[in-house]
Amino acid sequence: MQELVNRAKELLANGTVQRVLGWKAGDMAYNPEPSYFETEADLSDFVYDAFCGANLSKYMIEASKKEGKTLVFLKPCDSYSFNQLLKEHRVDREKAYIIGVGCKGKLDIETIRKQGVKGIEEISGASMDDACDTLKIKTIYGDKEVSYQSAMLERCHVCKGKDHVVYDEVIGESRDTVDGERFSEVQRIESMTPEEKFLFFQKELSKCIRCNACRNVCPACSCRKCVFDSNKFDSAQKANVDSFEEKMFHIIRAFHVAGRCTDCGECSRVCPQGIPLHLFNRKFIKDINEFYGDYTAGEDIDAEAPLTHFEFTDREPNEERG
Amino acid sequence: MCDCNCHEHYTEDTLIPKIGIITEITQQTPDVKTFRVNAPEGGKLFEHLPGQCAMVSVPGVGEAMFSITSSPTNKEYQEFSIKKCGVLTDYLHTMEVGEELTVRGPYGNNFPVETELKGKNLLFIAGGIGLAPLRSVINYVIDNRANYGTVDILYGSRSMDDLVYLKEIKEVWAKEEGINVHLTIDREQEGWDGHVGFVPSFLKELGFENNKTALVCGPPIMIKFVLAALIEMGFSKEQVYTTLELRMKCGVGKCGRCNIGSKYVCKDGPVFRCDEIDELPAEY
Amino acid sequence: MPLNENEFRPKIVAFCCNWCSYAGADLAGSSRLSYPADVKIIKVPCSCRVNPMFILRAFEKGADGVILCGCHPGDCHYSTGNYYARRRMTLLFSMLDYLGIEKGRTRVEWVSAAEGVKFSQTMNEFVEKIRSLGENVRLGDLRCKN
Amino acid sequence: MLKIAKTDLPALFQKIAETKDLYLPIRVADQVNFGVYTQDADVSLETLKTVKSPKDAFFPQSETLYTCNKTENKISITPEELQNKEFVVFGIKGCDVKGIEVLDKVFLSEPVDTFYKARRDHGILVALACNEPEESCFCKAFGIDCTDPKADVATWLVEDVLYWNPLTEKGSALTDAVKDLLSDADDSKVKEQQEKTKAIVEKLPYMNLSLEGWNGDVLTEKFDSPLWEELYQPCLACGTCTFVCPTCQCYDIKDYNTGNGVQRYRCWDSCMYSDFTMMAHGNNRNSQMQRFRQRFMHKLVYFPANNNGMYSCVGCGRCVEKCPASLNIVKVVKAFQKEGGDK
Repeated sequence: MQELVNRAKELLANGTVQRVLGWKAGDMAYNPEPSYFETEADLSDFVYDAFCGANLSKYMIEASKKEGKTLVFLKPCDSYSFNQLLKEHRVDREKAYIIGVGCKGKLDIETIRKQGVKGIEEISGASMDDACDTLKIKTIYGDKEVSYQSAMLERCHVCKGKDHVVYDEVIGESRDTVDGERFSEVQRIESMTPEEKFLFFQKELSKCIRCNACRNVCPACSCRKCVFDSNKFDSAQKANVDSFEEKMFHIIRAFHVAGRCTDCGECSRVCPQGIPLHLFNRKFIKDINEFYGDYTAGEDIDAEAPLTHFEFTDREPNEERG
Repeated sequence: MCDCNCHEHYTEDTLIPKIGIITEITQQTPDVKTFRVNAPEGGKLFEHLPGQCAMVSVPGVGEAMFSITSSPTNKEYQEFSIKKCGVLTDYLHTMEVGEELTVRGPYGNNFPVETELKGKNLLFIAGGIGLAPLRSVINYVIDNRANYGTVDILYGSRSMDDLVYLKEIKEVWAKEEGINVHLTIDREQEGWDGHVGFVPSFLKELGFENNKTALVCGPPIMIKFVLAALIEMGFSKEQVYTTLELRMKCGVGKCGRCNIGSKYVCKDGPVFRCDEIDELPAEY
Repeated sequence: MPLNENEFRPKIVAFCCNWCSYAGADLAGSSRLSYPADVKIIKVPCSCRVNPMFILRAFEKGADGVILCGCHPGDCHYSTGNYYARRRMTLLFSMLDYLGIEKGRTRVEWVSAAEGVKFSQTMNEFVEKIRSLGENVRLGDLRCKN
Repeated sequence: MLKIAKTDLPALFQKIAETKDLYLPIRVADQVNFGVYTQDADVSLETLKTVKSPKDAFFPQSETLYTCNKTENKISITPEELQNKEFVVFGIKGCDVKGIEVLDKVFLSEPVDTFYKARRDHGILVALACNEPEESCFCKAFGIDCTDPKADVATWLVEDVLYWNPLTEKGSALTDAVKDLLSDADDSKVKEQQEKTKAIVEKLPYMNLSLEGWNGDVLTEKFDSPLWEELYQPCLACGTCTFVCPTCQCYDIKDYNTGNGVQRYRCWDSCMYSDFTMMAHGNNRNSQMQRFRQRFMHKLVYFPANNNGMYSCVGCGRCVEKCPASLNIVKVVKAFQKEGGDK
């Protein structure tokens, strides 16, 4: 981490960048927040550890409007989001100095709490330097140990890989965190009966409070004005009067990012109700791969996007679907 | 009043509107119409005070706060002057006499016609559709003429065609004793032999004495410059009243939308004395 | 086919492109080919004008089945619109399956201006299919149900 | 003091549910929120904080106010029926009870919101004391004692027994209705647990958060602080904090056209949303900084100014846990504290 700070200080000092976009240490072990740093002194609060899950690509949309270059730290998966935004001309490559940072899997405080940990005072084993297999957690109710792997965000179990797709330089080491199959949960749902599928999603979506956190955190949701905020249509229904509204919202949101979603997993990370929102996006990704050939959004800035492209021989919508 | 079977469990909540019927529509300017509204069985929907507002709504289209432009002294109906500028107002402009809408209110405070303003010389300054809330006061003053001193009305608009209530201004107000009307438009126009120029500069040209109480309403930028001009002319902020406009939904100080500082414009306003506005954070 | 009063009469929304399928529907009408009155046609400039929200809104407001008709691939008035529509609908329908909405409630059919017979057949088949599926309960808004 | 064995709680719930709607913390798809009791509901009284506060028992996320029907040119209005059946909210925590007090200030002040009032009149609060508060809690900063909640009935879950103490008339009536299931108890175990919990409270990092300098009189000073420009930066403008908050009360009124009548409903809204103050001709809070500032100024300055110093925050810590960007009211208060200290 110190290496990152040192490099940031250098780049600020020599005028390469005007500001640094990174994470600021919170007042707890697990709540760093995305933050801008403009001076060397500011950087004393800089942190990069296993709780820095936030994808900073989205903030680069705003940063691209600011004067001068912004140094941004991107994890391997974040770099896909940045690339996708670049493809859509929503961020300015010239305004960004990208330092790719290593990633050893990001932790999810909710997952830790689910394992019965409460009253957290200190967590050790989450810094980038000591790649621990076990997190030692000091709590008011006694000391606990949780395996690092079991505390990771869902997305890290099915990581796309630890290579950055866009960067100016890379600092820090990564480690392989994959221990699951990316589409296994989608396949499990696909194999259910329609009744089971319906019940599963009904239950999950009944928790939705329409807080829009999933939308607002999503790097692919970069519209200046969202269709769900428009008063001109019937679509600005903030209410969850009826379960239909949530279904509508999540289907349409997933559809709007289909072919553009890099599966960064931020939607699932931020959902206050723990709805596995990635299951919508991943279904589209899986279908696109199966129907139109493998495609990874954000990987190649020049590739044809699946929904703005077609083949004469594409399958028909009515075909029996697997 | 409404068609519902209002029995014990049903509610007379302030959020539940009354039904109003449009009994007359006057085209004031190309984009402003005045709607006269009565209760379906005739008569007024409710009593109000000058400066108060009401929520007018077309079910399925929208609901918005409008100032009541008719004077409380009018015992027959209420009027709303509405400028076409959004989804609801666009729809209202397509409506015809005999159609129904819903109204709830009155909401907010009023110009202190029976207290602070009594016995004072009054100076009304309005721009564009901003005359609508003041018209209520002007007609109230005319109907209680003895209670007030001199009255000056300074009114300006973009063009001759954008002056609202022109007929009433010329045929009623201008003919009242002790009322001086000063009109202005922003740019030269054929057929206009009156003053040309913005309201604040016209105000300075006219150079009123500061023995008056000013009631100002219009676009924010006009209010800002009028206020500056008045101060320059020796008025104190306690002598100036204005009305604020913000997005409102409930009208009763609960929905949080029009909250500025510790005030709710829909409940504590819309009429504020300018020294009160100074105490609010600059978010209006 | 005579219907008794209690029989379920599905509500069908058919989005038809202006250039082919709507003309096809016209032809079906002028050729006196019948299709059920339960089919409500909404004319769209091109099949690719139909965005997923249209389909979902139709279900929300009480449709039991939604069908999209456009020009045959290769014949789009705007050259390629229906190709894009094809991809979109393929993905959307697959997503609806995934959510447990019965297959067959949604359909895409390419109907040219000359295919009055196909139009009428398609609609008859589709209405029959929806009738067998019954009322749409999974994708409607309860507020619209009474 | 009365008591009931924990194993008999299902019978108690069943008994209450016979005549009243019963809301209590229920686990659905791995998240605990207040929901209506049914026999197969997965009740979780051990959960310290439900994701959403129980405020929607009184101020639902959305509720229809009335329905308009139009035939030819005639409009008719059918108001929604008011709550007329008693219901019980079981397991509400001390902070959330205080949250409802805050809502009362808004909805029961003139003009009274009759929809809310009807629910308040018919709702019976059975509070459950906290045993294991967490690091995100700071109710003590608002003078709340989480071990001694003030509601219609206060209860304590100690070991395998639920202790039950009615505090109001409503509470006594409910107690009478279920008295067959309750037996007399002494309060020594409760006292013991309270002491234990209080000791924990003292150790929690946020509990002694100082709100010094936050009151209704510091409007301009706080409003004009340059700190807001810094603090708001990570804010994503979502509504998570407002929707999980027990005291946020902003709402929107909207129409829904059902095809056979227009339902006018109100639903929670968030001052964090960009369209919250949007009007046909502009927006008076144009930047996210202004919207962010509004939320905290309202909770810590505007609300106290109108309500004898009562804050519109109860320290439940939900925003601390749920904010996607790890922002929260504690960070705001601390930032101002630090600023003040540096000067």
